[in-house]
This record gives sequence, structure tokens and C-alpha cells, in this order.
Amino acid sequence: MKKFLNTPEAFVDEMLEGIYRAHPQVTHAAGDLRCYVTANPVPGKVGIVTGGGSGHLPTFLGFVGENMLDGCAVGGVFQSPSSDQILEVTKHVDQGAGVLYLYGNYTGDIMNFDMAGELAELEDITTRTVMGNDDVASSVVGEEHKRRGVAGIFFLYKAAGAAAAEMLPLDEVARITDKARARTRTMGVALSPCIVPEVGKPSFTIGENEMEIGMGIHGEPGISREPLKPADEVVDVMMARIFAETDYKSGDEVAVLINGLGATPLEELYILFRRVSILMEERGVTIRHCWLGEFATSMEMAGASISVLHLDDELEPLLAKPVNTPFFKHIKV
Amino acid sequence: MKKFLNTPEAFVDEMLEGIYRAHPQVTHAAGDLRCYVTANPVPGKVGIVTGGGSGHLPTFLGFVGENMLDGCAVGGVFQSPSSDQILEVTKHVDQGAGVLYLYGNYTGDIMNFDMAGELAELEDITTRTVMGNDDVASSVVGEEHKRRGVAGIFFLYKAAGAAAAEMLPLDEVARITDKARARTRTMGVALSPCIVPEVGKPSFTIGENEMEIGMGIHGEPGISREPLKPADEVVDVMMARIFAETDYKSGDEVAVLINGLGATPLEELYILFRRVSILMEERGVTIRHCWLGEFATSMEMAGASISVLHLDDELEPLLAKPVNTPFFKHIKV
Amino acid sequence: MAMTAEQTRAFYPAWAERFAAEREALIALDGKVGDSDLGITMSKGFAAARDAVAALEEATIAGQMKAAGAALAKAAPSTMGTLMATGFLRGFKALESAGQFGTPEAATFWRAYAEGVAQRGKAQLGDKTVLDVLDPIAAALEASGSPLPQALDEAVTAAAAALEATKDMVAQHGKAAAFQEKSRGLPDAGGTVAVMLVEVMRDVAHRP
Amino acid sequence: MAMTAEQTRAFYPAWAERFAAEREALIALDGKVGDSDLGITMSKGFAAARDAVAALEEATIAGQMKAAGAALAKAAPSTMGTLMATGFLRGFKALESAGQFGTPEAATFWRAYAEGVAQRGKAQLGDKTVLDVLDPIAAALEASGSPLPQALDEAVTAAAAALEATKDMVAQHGKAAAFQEKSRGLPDAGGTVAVMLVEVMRDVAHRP
Ligand SMILES: Nc1ncnc2c1ncn2[C@@H]1O[C@H](COP(=O)(O)OP(=O)(O)O)[C@@H](O)[C@H]1O
Ligand SMILES: Nc1ncnc2c1ncn2[C@@H]1O[C@H](COP(=O)(O)OP(=O)(O)O)[C@@H](O)[C@H]1O
Ligand SMILES: [Mg+2]
Ligand SMILES: [Mg+2]
Ligand SMILES: [Mg+2]
Ligand SMILES: [Mg+2]
Repeated sequence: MKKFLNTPEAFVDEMLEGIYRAHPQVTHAAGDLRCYVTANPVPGKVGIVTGGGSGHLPTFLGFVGENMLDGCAVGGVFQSPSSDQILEVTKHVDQGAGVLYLYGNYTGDIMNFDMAGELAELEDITTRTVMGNDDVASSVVGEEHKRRGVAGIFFLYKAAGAAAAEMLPLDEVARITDKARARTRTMGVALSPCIVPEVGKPSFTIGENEMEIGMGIHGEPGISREPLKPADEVVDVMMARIFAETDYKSGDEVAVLINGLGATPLEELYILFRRVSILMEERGVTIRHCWLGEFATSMEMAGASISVLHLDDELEPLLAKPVNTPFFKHIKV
Repeated sequence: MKKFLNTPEAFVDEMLEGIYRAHPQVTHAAGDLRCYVTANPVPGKVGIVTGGGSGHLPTFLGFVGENMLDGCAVGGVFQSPSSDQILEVTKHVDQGAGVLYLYGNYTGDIMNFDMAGELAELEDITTRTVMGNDDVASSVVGEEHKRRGVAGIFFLYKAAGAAAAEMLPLDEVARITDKARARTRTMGVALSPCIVPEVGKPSFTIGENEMEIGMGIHGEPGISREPLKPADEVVDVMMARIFAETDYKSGDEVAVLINGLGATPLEELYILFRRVSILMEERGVTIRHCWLGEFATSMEMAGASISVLHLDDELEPLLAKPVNTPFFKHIKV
Repeated sequence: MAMTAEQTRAFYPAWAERFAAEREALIALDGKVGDSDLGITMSKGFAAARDAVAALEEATIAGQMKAAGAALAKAAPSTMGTLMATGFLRGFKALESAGQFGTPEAATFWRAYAEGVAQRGKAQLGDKTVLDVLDPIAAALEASGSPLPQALDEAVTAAAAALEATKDMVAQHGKAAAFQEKSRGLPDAGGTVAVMLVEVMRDVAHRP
Repeated sequence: MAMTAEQTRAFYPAWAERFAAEREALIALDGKVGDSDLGITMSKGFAAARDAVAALEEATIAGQMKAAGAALAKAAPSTMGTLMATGFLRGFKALESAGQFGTPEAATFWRAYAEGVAQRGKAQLGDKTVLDVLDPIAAALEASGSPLPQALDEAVTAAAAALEATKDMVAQHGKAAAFQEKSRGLPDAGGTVAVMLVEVMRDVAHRP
């Protein structure tokens, strides 16, 4: 295991110490490093709280900041935070307008967020929940509620954050976020495993010339393991799954996210995007917004995912809204 | 070689096609994809032109944009661009105020930039040159002119871009940039090699538990190869080299860049930063600006570098100036 | 013969004592088709619940449940920790206005507990989880015409039988689910915890 | 006996022809302690130089050099391509006002060429580079009292001897430097190109 760390046990907390030392815009609540919150809450605004396991930077905490999220409960590597930590974050970010819980569809996270929501209710804080379930590979059409949340949650963060920043009420923020959720699809492909520090060895093995289409960001099995193909063919296979269950029409607009899983260079992400852009062009679909880079990683896993949000007139301006977090900045061009 | 690409030969140009499809803020000159220029030149401003081999994204072209660079000549992977390409970029970005050439200290690049400068002179364009030579590991004190340019060039880009944006004349921009150069130091450490697409196999080998301190971003030999140590110890070794040849005093301010070489997760960069921050604190030195992430990569190489710029009253406000490029954004906190 | 708020306080140190005593046994049990954390999380969680309830100046029966649930959630964010926390918090809500703890209140408590767990864990009866023991406990109390101590005797009997019945089931949730058929023949670890919970409640209710 | 601008035009197709003919030989030579690109870059570069000069409507002697240098830089961004481009551009500058090309102008051209290469490549005499042949060419022309064709005969003799002398040197620059002692005994590849350059110039100057 070749990692810059001191001890596997200190991995998450020392990372957090580094983050707090680097970025005065964020701080922690309740004396717990893992209760990560904005230092600049906006009075009267709906709070957006996320959370989940560590090892996915900038997901999840990286999206806490201006016009985006307000807090994040930070779990161990690939582990849920506790409901108590979620509750502390909730209490800290609540500005009287209620709190939206927005996280990925994983059992541990669900139990703890649900629990935290009940605890918050006892403290008279209203919560709503939207769970990202964008990973097309993780279940079939009709069983979307079983799908994992992966990189596409970025679009949900952006829509929710913008809606809240416009001071919409909780139910509206939840409705809009849920619409973004329903219109987001992601397909991923992994080329190599990663190592959880406390485990110390790779989570799975994969042949020197193989790729796994649809693998999850914790190494969950995908749809098929095949020989690695030329980039354009890989994109064609991935996009075929997305096109199969969406109804993009000529003239429609989408937002695209090409996400690196960790070790894959940015150069390659642009090669993938080139093909996605050509496929959209062929269909008369405009890529109104695109982002490329590392958004939801699995530490040093090699691979990439493609997320597409089908925009509409309500979502587009929200996606366009500028954002400023320590890890992600969006400025109008 | 597990990479998303179509053919090794098309790697650079398809990457560039992806970039131009994604980012309307940049375009190419002279009908050559590799002559990368801003789409929004500022009349009367000194132009800043960089260039160098591909495979280091976001270096070099990623820093072309508002308040930073104006153009970049793009070479093959780890290869210099041609003087002709540099010339075309120069002609395109010149706004009558002359052009600063700002690139890393490598023979191929020097020959071609010098050549381009002479060709530009024939076309009545004045050029000045500053070469990044921040890599402490690549030569001893007293022989700094032999040192390679690595991630620290980011600080030079920022200082030069800000100075030019303030409409200072060419000689002033060059003077300021050269001062930033003289005050920047970088130490790197590599954990794994990378693969040049057209070569198809790793550039060097390194043991499962080894690190190479001081290795260059193309795999040039470093200072020593040792067993991988705990992160704090690695930082202590790296920073000792930087402290040994600088004179930071209590009350001084620095900018710090923790750069990932490609495969190293952001989590680990924050663990490294934590220790750098502690060491600076112990010396009474304030980290006025810090950036963490991938700035100068070697594709999928694992490893990291630490760059420090010793600020002064002139450089600090320039480093603080907001920047907006497709690959890098800096907003005042 | 219903218990007062003063008397129900005694549940919490008794649970803490029991789970401390069962720590190694539960580790071993969870280790067979799980990750061996159950003994650790239950002993830690119920010790925290005991302390939280002990720290309350004055508290209703429901108030004690609320404090215990919150403490469990905080101290043990594992699957069973979160499920047990949920159970207590649902008990709190269901009994918010209860002034005593007799057989009807016990039935209400266990039913709310079981429903909370089912909802939180999205588990069905027969999935080989703690729910397969909690539900029969609630049902026994709902059906009972006896005063609390005797009603709890009946609940314990039902719980033990229900736990025995989990041996024939195949785990559908959590880490044990990965073992599938290998889980057959073993009692469910979470169900074992439920039996202990109701046994301790019975013992305390029988105290003179 | 000095050449006119009309006559010096003939250098460029002659160089292109020679490097096309030597393509494989230069590939093989560079392959011994380099990356085998020299034959490719020189043939491509001088073909481009030929085309650039041919495209000029009317051009001074220096103007031809400028066009050739620019074309070389564009077509061959390798080490030798860039160095040769530099040489021609330096020749252009040094002869900007020259109306003819006789022995003094040839001396000026090769001196400027050698100095440009030395400066661009930061090479010293003895480093086993093209400079070790360019400098003796310039020196021979500077020392010569003969008319151009005969002076170039003397320069070719000096160049051949100088190339022979590079065999005893150890490469300090470029890819060959990595081979160090293994480069001893071989003539420098870039120096071989310089000999061809001056041989072609001599041949053209001897034309009736
Ligand atoms: N989804 C679920 N719903 C209800 N009970 C569950 C669920 N998943 C697991 N359990 C119960 O939890 C017990 C294991 O608890 P625990 O060891 O805390 O789980 P883990 O170690 O997987 O977090 C199982 O024996 C089962 O009774
Ligand atoms: N720094 C230098 N200065 C002068 N000449 C050089 C230098 N480096 C290499 N050369 C010359 O270039 C020749 C090799 O040219 P070329 O094959 O184009 O180099 P490369 O393949 O390394 O780019 C050498 O034989 C030598 O004469
Ligand atoms: Mg990475
Ligand atoms: Mg990377
Ligand atoms: Mg367990
Ligand atoms: Mg060569």
C-alpha cells in the first residue's frame, strides 16, 4: 500500500485537520472534526446537509460552500457517519427554514440519515430527504430505487444549493432536487482497484487488459468485465446504456460530468468527453454545461464515469449559478 | 497500459479536441490544434505565452485564461512544441505590448522558445523570457540555473498573469515574474511511474515499498530512493531541503502548493499539507495562500510535490488576484 | 402491578450489565457470518444508554427511552446500534404520554420498537433479522391478559422460540447476507440480542 | 567569382536532394547512439526549406536564408532541426545587406551559423556536436585567400578532418550523452550533417 499517511487509523482525521488548516471557509461543529460545516451560514436559508464515507474527495465535503451545501457528516473510509454526527451537523446548519438531506443511496447512510432526521424532529428541525441513485449499472429500469448514488450527485448538489440560495422553501428545494435526481444518469468503468487504508490490500483484482463496466465506487460488481477497448468504443458502450433509458430529443439541453475515479489522468477524460460531445451532436442535443475532473473518486482507483443531467427550463439556470467552495468553483463564463 | 485512448498517435490531438469542445473560452491559432490561445485577448496587455510537453494537465495549457496566461504551445507527450508553433501562438496573443515567454527549464523547450523569440523579433514582436527552475532536487545551490521547472511554475503564472492584467509594461512583468521565480522552491517525491502512450511501458521501475525523493516529472532521477516512510516524516525530509536554502523568518508570509502527480488521492495531499502547516507554524511563518490538488501531473504517476513561494509586499497582492481559466479558478475568499 | 417511571429506570443498568457480560459471546456469534462487532457495539451502546438515563434529573418513562435511544445512536453507529436506537426512540414516541409501564404499555413499546426496526432496516419477517424476534415479542404482549411480569414471561418464551426459528432462515440483510446458505442452522445474531433485551426487562419487572 | 542571389537559390534544391539521398544513412547513424530520427528530420526539413525558397518571388541572398530557416523550424522541431534553423536565421541576420556571396560572405555565414548553434545548444567545442564541424568550416573560410569555389574546397577538407576528430570525443549533449563512453569511436551524427551541408555548397559553387 503506497500512500502518504501516518497511520491508517488517523487517515480521516488528519485529512480533516489538513482541510481545516487550509480553508477558513469551513469549520467543524460539536467539537467533532467529522461534523464539517460552512463557517458562513446564510440566515433563513434552507440548509443542505450531505454525508457519507471518506475516500471520495472532493465528494462529499468538498461541495460545502457558497451556493452549494452547508454541512457534511464525514464517515470513515467507505463507512457511514453516525446519526449523531449527522444530527450535530443538522443542528448547526439549520437556520429555521429546515434542512434537506442529500446523499447517496447506500444502506448504512440511509439508516443513519433517517435516524438523524428523527432525532432532528425531536429538536423541532424539519428535514426532507433526497437520495442520489444515478448509477444506471446498479439496477434495471423499474428498480431505480435500488440504484447506487455515484458522481451524478454533483448535479443534485448544484441544483439544491442554487435553489436554497434563492431562498426557496424546503419543500420547493426538495422538489427541484428530486427532479434533478430523476433526470440524472451515470455510467462508470473501472480499470484498477483501490486500497482502504485500514484494510491495506486491494478491494478486488482485475486483469492487466480488462475493464469493468458499471463497477461501483467502492468496487461493487458491475455489468460486465471485458478487454479494454479504444476510448470511443468504451464511451459508445456506456452512452448506449444512458441513451436507452432517456428521451433526449433534438434541441434538448444536457449537463455532462466526466469524472475521474482517482488515478486516471485529465488528458484521458477529455478524450472521453470528445466522444460524448460527438454523440450528443449527432442527436442534436446541446451540452449546455460540462465539467471534467475528479468529482467523486475512489482514492487511487483508475477509471471514469459519465453523468448526464437532462436539463429543463427550471434546472438550467440553477445549474448555471456560480458556486464557491474550497474544492469547487464555478464562475459564469 | 491501461488508458482511455484511441491510438497513442492521436492522444494529444484528441485531448485537445475534447478541450476545445468543452471550453469556448479557448481556441487555437493558425489552424493548428496545438497552438492554444485565449478566445478573449485583452487589447494593449502584455501577452504571456507558455508551452511544453503534454501529459502534465492542467499544466501547461490549463492556465490560459482571465488574469493568467494568453497562450500555450502544446508539444507531444513530454516533448517540446516546435518554435513555429510557439511563434504562431506569440503572433496571435501579441497585443502590441510584447510577450513574456514563461516555461520550464528544459533543453528542448529552451531551444524552441529561443528560436521562436528570434522569429518573433523578425516580425517586430518584443519577447522576454523567464524559465521556471524551482526543483530543488535537480541541482545544488549555486547551480540553480541547471534546475528543472516543476509545479512551482504555477506561482510564476499567477504573478505574471496578475502583473500583466494590471497593464504593467513587459519589462516590469518580466521583472516581477523573475522575482517570483527566484523566491519559489519545490521538492517532489514519486511513488510509481507513468506510461507515455507512444512508448507503452513504464518509464522506470520502483519497489513496492520505495519512494524516490526528488524525482522529476518525467521520471528524471532524484536525490535518493528509500523505503516509504510515514507522511509526516516524508514532509519533514522534503521541507528540510527547502528550509535549508531559504530564509523564512517569523512573521514572513508564504504561498504553498501541494501538487498531486496524478494517481495520489486528494485525501493524502491534505495529510501532507497538515504537516507543512505545522512546520510553518513552528517557524512563525504564515501560509497566506495555499492550493492543493493536481497542478502539474505526470499522467498516472503516484506522488506529490510541495512548492513554497516566499511572498513579499509586491507579490502577495498579485498572488491574491482572482483568476478564471477552464481548468483553474481563484476567487477571493 | 404496572411499573412507575422510577422503576423503569432500573432497566438501563440491567441491560448494560447483561450486554457487558455477553460481550464475548456476541462477538463470537457475529463472527460466524459477520464482522464480530456485535459484542463491542452492544456493550458500548448500552453502557452509554445507562449513563444517559442515569444523568437525567427527573424523567418520564418515555424520556428515559429517548435518552437511551440518542445515546445508542451516538455510541454505536453500526447496523444493530442504529436499529436499537431507532427502537427506543420509537418507544419514546409511542409512550410519550404514558404515566406507567404495564402490559399494554409494554406491548405498545415492543410493537413500536419492531416497527421502527422494520422500517429503518427495510426488513421483512423471515429475512432472518432481529425483527423475527421483535415481532413475536410484541405479538405475545398484545395477546396477553396477564400483568406485566407474567406477560413478559410469555414474551420471553415467544422470543426464545422465535430465535430458534431463525435457524431455518437464510440471511437477506447486512454482512450475513453474503454468506447466504452458510447462515442456515445458526441463530440470527441480532435476534439473540432481542432475546436478551426482553429477558432483562422480564427480570427487572419481577423484582419485588 | 562571387555568387549572385539568383545563383545561391540553387543551394536549396541541392541540399534537399542530398538529404533525401542520405535519409537512410543518417537514420542508421543516429540509431547507434540516438533515436534514429535524424534522417527523417533532415530530409523533411530541407525539403521544406527548398519549397519555401522556391516560393519566393524575388529574394536577396539573406532573404533565402530567412525563408529556409523558418521552414526548417516549422518542419523539423527536433534538436538538429532547430539548430539548423537557427544557423540559417543567423546567416540571414549577418548577411542582411549582402549583395553577393563570395568567400568573405561565406565565412560570415558559417561563423554566424556556428555561433547560433553554439548559443542555441549551449554547446562548447569538444562536446561532440555539430559545432565541432561548423567551427572548423568557418575558420577555414576566414583564413582562406581563395575565391569561393576553392575556399569551399578547403572548408570541406577541414570539415572532413573535424568530423574524423569527433570520433575521439564523448557526447555531452542530447540523447547520445546518455551513452557516454559508448559514443567514443563513432563520428557525431550532427557533424556528419554539417559535412554534407558544406559539400553541397561547394558542389553548387563549382557549377559553371
Ligand atoms: N436491514 C436490516 N434490517 C433489520 N435488521 C438487520 C438488517 N441488517 C442487519 N440486521 C440485523 O443486524 C444484525 C447484525 O448487526 P451488526 O453486527 O451490527 O451488523 P453490521 O456488522 O453488518 O453493521 C443481524 O444479525 C440482523 O439481525
Ligand atoms: N545541445 C546541443 N548543442 C549542439 N548540438 C547538439 C546539442 N545536442 C545535440 N546536438 C547535435 O544534435 C545531434 C543529434 O540530433 P537529433 O537526432 O536531432 O537529436 P534528438 O534526436 O536528440 O532530438 C547530435 O549528433 C549533435 O551533433
Ligand atoms: Mg487523483
Ligand atoms: Mg489524477
Ligand atoms: Mg456485525
Ligand atoms: Mg535523434
